[in-house]
Amino acid sequence: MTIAPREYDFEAARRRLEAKPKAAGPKLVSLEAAAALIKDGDHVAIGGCLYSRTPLALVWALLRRRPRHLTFSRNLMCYEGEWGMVAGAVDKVVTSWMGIGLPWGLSRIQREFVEAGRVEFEEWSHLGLGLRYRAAAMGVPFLPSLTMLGSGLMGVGGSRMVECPYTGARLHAVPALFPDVAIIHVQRADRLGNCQIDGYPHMDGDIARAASTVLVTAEEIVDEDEIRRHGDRTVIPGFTVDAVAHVPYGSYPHECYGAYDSEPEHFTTYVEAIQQRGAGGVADYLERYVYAPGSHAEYLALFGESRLARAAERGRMLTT
Amino acid sequence: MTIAPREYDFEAARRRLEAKPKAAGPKLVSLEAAAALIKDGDHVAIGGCLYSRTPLALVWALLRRRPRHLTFSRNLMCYEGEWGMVAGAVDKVVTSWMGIGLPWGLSRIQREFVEAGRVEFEEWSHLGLGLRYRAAAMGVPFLPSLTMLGSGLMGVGGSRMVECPYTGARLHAVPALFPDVAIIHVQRADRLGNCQIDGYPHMDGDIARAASTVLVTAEEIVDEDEIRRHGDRTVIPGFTVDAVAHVPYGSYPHECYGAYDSEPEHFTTYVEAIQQRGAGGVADYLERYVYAPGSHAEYLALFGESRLARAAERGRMLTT
Amino acid sequence: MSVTASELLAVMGARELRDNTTVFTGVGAPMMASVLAQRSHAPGLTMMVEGGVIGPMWKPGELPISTNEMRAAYRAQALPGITDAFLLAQRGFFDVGFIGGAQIDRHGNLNTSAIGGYARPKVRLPGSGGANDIISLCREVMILTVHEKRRFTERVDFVTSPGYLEGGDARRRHGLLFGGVSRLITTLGIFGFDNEDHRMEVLALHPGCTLEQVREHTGFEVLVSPRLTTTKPPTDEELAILRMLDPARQFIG
Amino acid sequence: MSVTASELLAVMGARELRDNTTVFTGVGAPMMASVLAQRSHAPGLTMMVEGGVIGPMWKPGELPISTNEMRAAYRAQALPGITDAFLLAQRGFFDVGFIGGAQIDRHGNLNTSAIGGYARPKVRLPGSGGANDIISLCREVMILTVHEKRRFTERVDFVTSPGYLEGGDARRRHGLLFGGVSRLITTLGIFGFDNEDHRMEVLALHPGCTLEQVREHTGFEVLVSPRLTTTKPPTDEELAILRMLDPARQFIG
Repeated sequence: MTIAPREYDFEAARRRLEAKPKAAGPKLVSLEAAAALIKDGDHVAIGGCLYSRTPLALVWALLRRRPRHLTFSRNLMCYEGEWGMVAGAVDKVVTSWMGIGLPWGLSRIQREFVEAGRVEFEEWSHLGLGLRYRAAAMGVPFLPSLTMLGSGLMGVGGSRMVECPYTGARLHAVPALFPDVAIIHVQRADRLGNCQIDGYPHMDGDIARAASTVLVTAEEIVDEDEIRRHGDRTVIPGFTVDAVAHVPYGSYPHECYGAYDSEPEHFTTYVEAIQQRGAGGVADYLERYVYAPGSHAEYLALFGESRLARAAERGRMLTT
Repeated sequence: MTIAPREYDFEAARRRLEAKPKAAGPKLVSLEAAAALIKDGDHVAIGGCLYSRTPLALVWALLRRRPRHLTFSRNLMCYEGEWGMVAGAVDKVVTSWMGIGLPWGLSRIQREFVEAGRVEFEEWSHLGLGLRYRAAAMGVPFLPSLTMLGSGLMGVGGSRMVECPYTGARLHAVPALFPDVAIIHVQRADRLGNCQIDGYPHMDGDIARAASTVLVTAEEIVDEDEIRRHGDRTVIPGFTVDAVAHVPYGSYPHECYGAYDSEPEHFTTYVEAIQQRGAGGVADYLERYVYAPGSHAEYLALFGESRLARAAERGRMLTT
Repeated sequence: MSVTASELLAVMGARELRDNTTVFTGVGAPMMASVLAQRSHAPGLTMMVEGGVIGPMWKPGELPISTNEMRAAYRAQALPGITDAFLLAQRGFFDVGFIGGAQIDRHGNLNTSAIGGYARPKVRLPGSGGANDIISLCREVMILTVHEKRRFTERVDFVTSPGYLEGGDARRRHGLLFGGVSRLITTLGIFGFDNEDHRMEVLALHPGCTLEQVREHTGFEVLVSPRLTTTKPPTDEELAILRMLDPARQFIG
Repeated sequence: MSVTASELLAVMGARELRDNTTVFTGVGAPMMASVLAQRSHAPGLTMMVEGGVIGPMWKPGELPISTNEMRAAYRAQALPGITDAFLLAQRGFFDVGFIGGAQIDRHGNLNTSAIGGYARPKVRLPGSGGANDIISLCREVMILTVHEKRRFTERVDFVTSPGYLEGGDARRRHGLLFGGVSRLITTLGIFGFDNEDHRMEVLALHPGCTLEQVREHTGFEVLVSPRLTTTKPPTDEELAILRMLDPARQFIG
């Protein structure tokens, strides 16, 4: 029974949103300035899904600030969740699944931290968590659904039932989740914060509407006119967004649809270090990839230009 | 208190859907064959909004079959609602607003039929009706909302309240609306029924998911490969669709985003006839435009090629 | 320059909109007011139009008649669809909802459904459209209307769109947790609602308009603000912008 | 040709899929089975992948590892997003849900959450992902898994994804109005569930597999269908398609 009333208090969440200015003005900031808007104790909803369009640059910039007592929520949590745990930044993880993928086996970090009770782990079904964000995006405290019924998952967060006043059917009342912050990476944004996403949108449109503060990185900052030429491609309206940073390869080495492929071999190296040294493998990785580089460009340089170019080439090939 | 239990019975609606084959096979039929799938007594949800992307060709083909006891529902009902009433096809109208637009004044036909009790008129707010379709699209019997509360509209359809099991807040439980048939006009479809919509999607994605039977007309039938090249533009997945007909100018003289503009002068002529002859003006119009032409091409010929071409030119100009 | 009623409403409405805010605007006069504000003192104003159109930049000479047409969507920043547009309002993204005239009562309730009984009305009106949603869901709501006695009535025949309902805290009792009508802008003046019972109160008169005219054209007793002021007449700049936007005077009369 | 366990599962799974239907397929073996079916006897099969991918045509040699990547979306007909993909399942658009292995019990309940107590488990597993949703919302559900005694247990430690729960009409009592597990396809045979108590029942054995092996590798008593049959071995055509799709044998072992 772990859902916090703050997560579904739609009235308070709306008051927070009402208090924010919604200027149609420029929101371009540096990656570091965007990450600085996240405060200790925040619930951070992470965009993308698994190793697709993960806002890794924002996670990178966030962890460098040595934050504390965060909650990370995500539909399928990839190794950014492990980073948060090992870095001592994350007290609670909300997700439907954690790992990288079948070839990489169970997440040893998840096992270590959950089995020892060092992190609170709140599990929902994939749709269950999606509906939590959706309810918040719609500004309501719950949504009725047929999912999770009868399963052990109903007891994990403290799910309740609701009776349909027309049919008498009893459904799962999936509680809203209003995160403090949503972090999102997209292919294209303009200075006003309008975001366009190519390929699968994952749950990014919903978390942008659900969160009190929305931080975006974009592969490309385009002219407002280009957004307006194809307004029907805009997934996240500018007035929902607080800060936009221009970060090419902002998901790398995770994939960004149409822009670059993921790097499964890098994942394997990462997992091998964990198999050898446990959490120490992650700590070493963080030291090398997160804390040591002076900028995101230096972080990318650790991979090398030709590797980035090959990932981009595969990305194009897989979408044409 | 007029909502029919059949409209929100999500279990029965799902059983109807389960009983339908969902082949990834060709669904191309003639306009007439598509319209023939609508049965007397059906609830027909009409796509588009007001005079935008109205499936007028499908309405045309439907009325030529002299149907009876239909319900028409639509977010904003344009004169296709008047046609249904005067043609004796429609017993009930479900909408948030009826007319053409401010310059054309009140709908005299709506007044005549509603004031005399000759048609059942069920009014919802715009979002209220949108959420009815959305609930059905999601496969649930209701959705909670803050709209319509306290207003006289709560009593019109027989709206009920629902209490949030987490916050205790009392919200409007907007009842689902599962139509028997959805009729929709789109810019592009393939033979499998995948539909892509340019510009505003209105509520078409939802009514396609909500209805038991989905009939589509498309300006253009494109190769499956073209749909697959931009799968992120598909608004209506093929397996939700029962029949697709290729009907260029399928909304005309209503507009189709990017393809052609509406014809306000034609609306004025139509309304002037009603001002002069009441329902007789509509009856004459139906005779001339709906019953007399032998085909949809003959219907279009009544407007003339150069007028169609000018509407297309304006449509391009307004979207570039 | 002589000023039409529509021009007066557009100008007075526009002035109530603040820069760097969001407005969910209904069809007709509110649209003119919003686009005027955007082109004058409020370049950072984002318009939402009911057809699911966010942040358009309308083309002068091609203003929309309906909220659901290409002219309304011209150079839009986003086109999320109708239901999702209103859900943004339910979430709280709109500072102001802006809707047009109708039958209105002392508590700002609007009737656009039926004159006489609802079931078998004397005059059936078009219906709510999005007005009920805008008035229920936006942070504050402003109403723009011609000031005529037949429109201003003690109690509306039917509450299509809830103002303050029976007054006092009735909105909250009915579950309307947010918003409320803040301003009524008519051809005679600017009106608000007192903080307790939420009764209509005249705050300002337009130049040349009098309290007598207000009383004459209103079917109930209007409170008068102790700080009653007079509005400034439309400026040449404001009128020039309106006329540039609508050279054929299709909307400004 | 010798046949790997993964190939056997893919072939036996594929054969259970009918042409002109829709399948919501989980990651791993179900994906291989679905794409094999699509390339063999079921060209009219539409796949839905959890990442919000409808009707892709995967590229041989570029099969996806996850449900949320470009390889999974290759030449998709539609990409509606994750939540909307599952909502299509809730609405009833998927004839079959197809998910992979886990700890499973006699009533087809699955555990992918935790071995030992849930709060402080002995082994924390990855979690539900979409498995709970697929098993709750699809019209019928098929499960593909390696047949090992540690997986087949009397009662799962935790019900991540509900099969028939306590059996009988328990699904309906818990509000699961639709669906249920119809088939379990393992490396030993094909299993169903009896109509009353919904207990696991062996319907067919794969060539060379015996009831003794089933009993030995199952931690509870399995019913035996009175019409027990033997499946046909994978054909050369089936294996050739699998090997064409996965020339590096990344998925077929």
